[in-house]
Amino acid sequence: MLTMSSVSKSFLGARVLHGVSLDLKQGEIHALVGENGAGKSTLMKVLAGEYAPDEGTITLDGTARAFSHPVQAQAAGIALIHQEFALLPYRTVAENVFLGREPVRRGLVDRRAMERRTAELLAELDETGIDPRAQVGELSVARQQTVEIVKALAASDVRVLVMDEPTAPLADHEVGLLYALIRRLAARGIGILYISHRLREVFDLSQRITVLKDGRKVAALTTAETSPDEVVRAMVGRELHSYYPPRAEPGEIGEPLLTVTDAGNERLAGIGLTLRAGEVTGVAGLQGSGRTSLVRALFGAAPFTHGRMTVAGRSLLPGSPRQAIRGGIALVTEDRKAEGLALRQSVRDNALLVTRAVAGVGTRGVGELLDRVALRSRGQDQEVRYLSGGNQQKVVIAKWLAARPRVLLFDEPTRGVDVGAKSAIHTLVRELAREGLAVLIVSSELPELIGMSDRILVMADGTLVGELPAGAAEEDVMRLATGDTAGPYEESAA
Amino acid sequence: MSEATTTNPAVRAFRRLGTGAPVYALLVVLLAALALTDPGFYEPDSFLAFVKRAAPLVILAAGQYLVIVSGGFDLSVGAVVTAGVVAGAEFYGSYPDAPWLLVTVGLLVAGAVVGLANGLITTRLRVPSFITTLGMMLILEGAVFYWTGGSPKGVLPQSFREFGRGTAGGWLPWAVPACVVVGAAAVWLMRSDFGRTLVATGDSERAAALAGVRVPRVRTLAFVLSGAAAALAAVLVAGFSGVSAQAGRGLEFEAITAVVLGGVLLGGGRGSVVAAMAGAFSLQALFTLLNLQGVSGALESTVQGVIVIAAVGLGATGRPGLNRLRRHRSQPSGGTS
Amino acid sequence: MTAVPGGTAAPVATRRPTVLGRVRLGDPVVAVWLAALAVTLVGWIVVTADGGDFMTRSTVTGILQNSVALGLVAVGQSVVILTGSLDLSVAYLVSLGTLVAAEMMQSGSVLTAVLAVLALSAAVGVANGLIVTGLKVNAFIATLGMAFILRGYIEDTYTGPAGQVPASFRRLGYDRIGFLPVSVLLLIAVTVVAWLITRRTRVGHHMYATGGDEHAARLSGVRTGRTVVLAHVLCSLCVGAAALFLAARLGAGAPWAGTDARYDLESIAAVVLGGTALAGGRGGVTGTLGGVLVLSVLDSVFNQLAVDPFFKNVVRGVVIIAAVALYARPRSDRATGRPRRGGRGRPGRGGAPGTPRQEQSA
Amino acid sequence: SSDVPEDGLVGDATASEPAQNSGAESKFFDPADYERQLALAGTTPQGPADKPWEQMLSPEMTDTSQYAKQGGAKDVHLCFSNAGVFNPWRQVGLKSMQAEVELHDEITDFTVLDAQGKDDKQISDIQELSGQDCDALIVSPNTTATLTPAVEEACGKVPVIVFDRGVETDCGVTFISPVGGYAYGAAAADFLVDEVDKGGKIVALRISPGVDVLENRWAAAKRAFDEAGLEVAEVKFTDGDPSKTKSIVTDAIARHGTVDGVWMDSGATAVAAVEAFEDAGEDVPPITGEDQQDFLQAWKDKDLTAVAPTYPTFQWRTPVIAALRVLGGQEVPKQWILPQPVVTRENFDSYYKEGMPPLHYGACGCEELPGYPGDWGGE
Ligand SMILES: Nc1ncnc2c1ncn2[C@@H]1O[C@H](COP(=O)(O)OP(=O)(O)OP(=O)(O)O)[C@@H](O)[C@H]1O
Ligand SMILES: Nc1ncnc2c1ncn2[C@@H]1O[C@H](COP(=O)(O)OP(=O)(O)OP(=O)(O)O)[C@@H](O)[C@H]1O
Ligand SMILES: [Mg+2]
Ligand SMILES: [Mg+2]
Repeated sequence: MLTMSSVSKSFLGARVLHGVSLDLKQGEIHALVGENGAGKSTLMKVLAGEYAPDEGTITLDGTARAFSHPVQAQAAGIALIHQEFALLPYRTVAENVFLGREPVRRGLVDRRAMERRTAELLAELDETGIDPRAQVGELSVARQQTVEIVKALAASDVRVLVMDEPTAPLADHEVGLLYALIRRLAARGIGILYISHRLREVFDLSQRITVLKDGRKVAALTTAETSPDEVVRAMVGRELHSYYPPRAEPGEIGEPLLTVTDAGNERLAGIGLTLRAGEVTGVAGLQGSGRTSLVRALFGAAPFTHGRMTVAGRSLLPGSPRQAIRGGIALVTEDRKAEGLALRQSVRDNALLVTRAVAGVGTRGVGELLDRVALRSRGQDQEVRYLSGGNQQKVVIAKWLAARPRVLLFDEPTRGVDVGAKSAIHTLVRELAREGLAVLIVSSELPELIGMSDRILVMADGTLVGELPAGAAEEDVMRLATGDTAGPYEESAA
Repeated sequence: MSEATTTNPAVRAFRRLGTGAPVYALLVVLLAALALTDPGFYEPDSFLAFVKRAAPLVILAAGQYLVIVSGGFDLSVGAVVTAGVVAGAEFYGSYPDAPWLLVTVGLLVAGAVVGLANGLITTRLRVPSFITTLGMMLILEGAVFYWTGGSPKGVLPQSFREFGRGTAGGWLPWAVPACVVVGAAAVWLMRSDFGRTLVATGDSERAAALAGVRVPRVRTLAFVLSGAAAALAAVLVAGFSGVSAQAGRGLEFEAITAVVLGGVLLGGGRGSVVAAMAGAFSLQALFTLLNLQGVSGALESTVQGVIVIAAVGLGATGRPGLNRLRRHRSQPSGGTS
Repeated sequence: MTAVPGGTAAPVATRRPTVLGRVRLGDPVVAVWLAALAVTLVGWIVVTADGGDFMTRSTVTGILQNSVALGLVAVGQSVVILTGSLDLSVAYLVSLGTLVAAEMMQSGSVLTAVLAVLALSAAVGVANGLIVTGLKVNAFIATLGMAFILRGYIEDTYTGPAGQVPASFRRLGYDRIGFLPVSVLLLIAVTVVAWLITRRTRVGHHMYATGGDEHAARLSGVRTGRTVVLAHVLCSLCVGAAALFLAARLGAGAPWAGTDARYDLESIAAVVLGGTALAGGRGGVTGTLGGVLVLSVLDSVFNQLAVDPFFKNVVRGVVIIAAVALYARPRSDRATGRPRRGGRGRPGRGGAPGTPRQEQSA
Repeated sequence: SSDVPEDGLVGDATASEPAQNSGAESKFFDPADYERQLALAGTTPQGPADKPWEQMLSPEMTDTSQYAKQGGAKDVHLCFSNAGVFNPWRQVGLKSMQAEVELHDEITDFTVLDAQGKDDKQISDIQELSGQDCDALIVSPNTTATLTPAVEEACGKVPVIVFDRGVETDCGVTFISPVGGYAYGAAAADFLVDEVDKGGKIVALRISPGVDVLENRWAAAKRAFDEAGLEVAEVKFTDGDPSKTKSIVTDAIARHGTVDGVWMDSGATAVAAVEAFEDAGEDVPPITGEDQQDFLQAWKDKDLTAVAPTYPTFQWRTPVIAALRVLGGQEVPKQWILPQPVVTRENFDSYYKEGMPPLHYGACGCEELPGYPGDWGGE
């Protein structure tokens, strides 16, 4: 149905795509994988008319197409759901869905029709819980994503739906819901191009896999006939054997560095936990269970209102990030671009931000730190917005290492990070623990959480509901997180 | 892997020039045009006189830069200048023998207090600084004229005016070293930890706050410094030309224009203070040139408007890379989050 | 979709907001109209206590009459501001508009004069819009530059009040129906049109979208450039209407009509008083009208109390800051925690090309 | 209903305000008016010599009995629509007016509405005041042409007294003003013509284009310079900004080597011009200014060769006096032309008053008023 052949694209002389070809069948789910910066998003933007290709052709249903604006691609039935949301938080669902093609009656926008049609589309997808008149900003992230999909479907008779990392902001159970939605769409004959860094999803969903590396197509595989290892090998160009570094030996776990007793705030209750030197503690939970609230409370960003906490032997219930930092706590936030980095500033300025902001904390030897996190950049003066996601995350980690913390909190540390960088981050986290830091990881990717943690705490409804030992089964975690019943998370990876 | 540590000094120097490059070109062109128009322009006296005239605007631009780069606006600086001049005269009306240093320092402190109010209202009450400082402009103008009943009662003595009017050693106008000192201080400040955190705050307030930056304090301090800079400009203006009830009229717009000419991003997070001050010099050079060229008196402002738009427009479109990024603001690569 | 325990999946939005249900006290539009009411009541009490008579017909007429010019400009200003831009050239355009109107009316017909003023305004709007979108000059600088250009032209061409407006047209400035000046009907008509355009037409939706998130709007197929240009044209047309009204009221063109009244900054003040976000994307013309009313009621009260004109400015400054501080308050508790919207949200992004993305996180 | 004044012919007096721009020069040079003003400046005023604000030049009295208040001018409610107090001249004037009101016990109420420079607001103010129970309305119009309709409307309701800038209607009881812009400009220019040799270079500093009074001043001066063969080396607009003035004069000195005389259309920036010469190390050439205290002070301290025509602030007293006369049924001139003194070396001491603030105006006629000098900021 769709064929892209020999597509090339350069930015300012830098070649990003080298003659990439791709084809998609009706009703097929086709996965596109590759490292950060491999060119996946760029290829899709070419397809969706956002970029004009330097070379190459796009053929849809046998006719050659050249799009110079996204609207033309949409009209032809190609819809792209961006890696980043393109929704207006202060407008209603219906207004967002019909943005750019509002139905008009007698010169005026027909709100009724718009809302009715949106409700119909939502109903078709079984998403009846969303009010077309609700403000998008007040919806949960998962629902916002549904709105994005509905928006794409409303655009036209969609033939091809491109989804660029749709699961990145979702928690596991929501991923299941998205799966169902995607399958329904495919069953209707829509061809789906699916980009993800989570191989498990790729194997769950897709029929075929195309692997990009450095702007080249390096493999075209049939899912049923390949294995994750083969895909990874194609992506990184080498063998990545063990996904996770070895866990801590019992002897490596030392003193408690952070203890919390009976703490809480408006979103958390009865929190009690201990983080020990040398240990990686994982926190599992469903979306909205309070994991982010927990780490933000520990870090003083949304402080505990009551309770006791000691850090490295001293009593400290941080009321602001500054106090937490002085106490030796660091937080790698889940929203790296908005909360972790000053994007227009250089690598160096970002790495030194904490040290400069909080007098008396940390080191100024940036070079070693950047080597330590294995940053790949064009130099310390490069603005971080030009770095790939994985490298941006490394800068964030370097920033905290510069502050010489005792306790490191990670909220979704590998979200949107490719396999190569991911395993580098995993190795680094383990090394840091080994050097005597206490580490806490929040992750919505259960395999990662289980693979990394020496111990897993499970949260539900703003409180800790249980603790599981290293290597616990995913089912056990989900059971605790959802309160006994087996979670809606379908099909664990084989 | 260790590419990160290799940094070419030449590349670095060029980058530093980076965002400001168009303004330096503009300044060179204007200065060359001045030389052609008035061959005597580069005689020491005449050039120093030019710098002296530019000094208040340069100092205002340096202060304004601090506020803009941290993500705000300061529309109150013109009113601070007017209020400073009038209040100084009013004060001398009551205490004709007050030592000049005391009055100068008093004005600087008062300017800083105005900045403090701007900063606290903006950061604590979360009023956009455009509105805060617009309101402050009304308040200051209203209050100072209300207080003085429309015109100040005193005369500014020579001792006070010496700073803006007189020369050191008979040839160097005091305003020139003042300007140099402010410039050097601003450069030093921007290279200091404070300066870096200030820019980072303008870039991403949330990221800065989570990195332990006391965002309200940092931003407030930028307003305080801008207020003090405006007060210093007031002292220079008062010295240069004496009491006037409209000493600072329009200076806020001139200062902002200068900063934008210098390639500083309105909204914060990018731009150099040196370029901002170069923007002020360019603007003053433009005024001088228009005056010398004798463009039909009234059309002067038309020419000025066209040149400013053109300079900023060319600066923006002349850098394709930046421009595209500004339009798309998309992150070229990288993950989601 | 079935509800998933523990998640956010519980149906949140089944409520169908009724008309009344949508009226929230925290909504700036409602707040500013309530504030206008409150200022009127307080003013009434204070003036009465002072021995004056506030609610007379002539005072009411005066308040309404004094709202017209600023109201027209501010309605236009709201349109550009909510598109994420800004217009600092309005004051000079008002001046030039009165001059062109009065001169053309003296030498030609009223109709050609009206058309000429509107054409001139549209041209200035197009120029502003193109400089902002095409040359990518920040709106602040672009329109400030335009202000300078207009100023030079006015000063070069005119040497004082010029032209003459025939009595027939001056009725626009003076006629009343009972206590209601007809010019208020003009203001209401312009506001209704602006409201319809911004709220009920496609391009209006695109204005909100462009102001809210230009990038997102562009990706959705909105021609953001055109939208911004159109917003500037609309703004300038409103300014043209203000100029026509002033010409009718003044009977002649006045080179200082716009600048002396500081319509540039006053209109922005009225817009933010009315609850429109300076960053764009939120607010609207109805709130602006409330903001204008607050300002002119205040003026009238000060008049009655014979408050020193300098002191008036102090109060105005305080009122503007205080009002915006009040609007900012309900949002501040959200800002302390993490933002709830846009899980994949990128760092705050300004609106149209020219917009300063200042104090996003506030 | 309509508030449009009946005849509605606003710009009828287009003789003095041609709408077409055939060049500022000719537009603002009305030979008849010019001759008339120069002649007036030479005549001796009627009235008490020590009270110039009560004097009048070539008055043509009109009968005002129709406005007379029953029982004479008692319990008078006087109203004043002020254009604004946006410059020191108006501030000094308003104080003088208020003090004048205090002199008269028969005025029980004095309502002032300030239009803050907005024509639109002043129209409303006038409407509002004429709707109140004012016995007489004083108007100081913001702009000549634009306030005409409002004043005409008010004329139908109360006796209206206009002063300072005029309006293009004679419906008011009286219009009070000094001789005018031509006389001012000519007085200053004639001084330079006397002091500067033929061929000398004159720098003319003007506030801003487009203000009719100021244009008249310049038109008269230009004529005088042309006739006397003085070279006008520069004509520059200063915006009333001393900094800009100083820059302009400094540049002019640098460019022309010498400047032989400085003409100014108003005084606010005179001291800055003087200082520009000082700072450049040049002698201050013959210079014209205004009766503002700072200039008089500089004149005295530096022993300048100077002259200061005035646009006297004492004219603010006259409307109150006129109002009381009208309400008392006394005659007033239709056009009450006040003398327009020129400060010269000879009469300097009667205008320069020690201890007054820098932005005070010497010809305020306020020395005998209650509250002087404190209320005017003096000591
Ligand atoms: N607008 C642009 N200007 C310059 N370079 C760009 C631009 N967009 C992308 N690039 C570069 O092209 C390369 C491919 O980027 P792309 O976003 O397509 O990668 P990706 O495979 O989607 O990565 P990720 O998995 O991190 O999303 C990167 O090196 C990136 O820096
Ligand atoms: N700033 C806030 N204001 C209001 N409610 C909030 C805020 N932050 C979080 N919440 C709510 O508190 C609950 C806990 O949220 P939290 O983000 O801590 O959960 P989480 O498990 O970390 O979710 P995620 O998987 O998105 O990180 C959720 O219902 C969320 O909607
Ligand atoms: Mg991508
Ligand atoms: Mg979370």
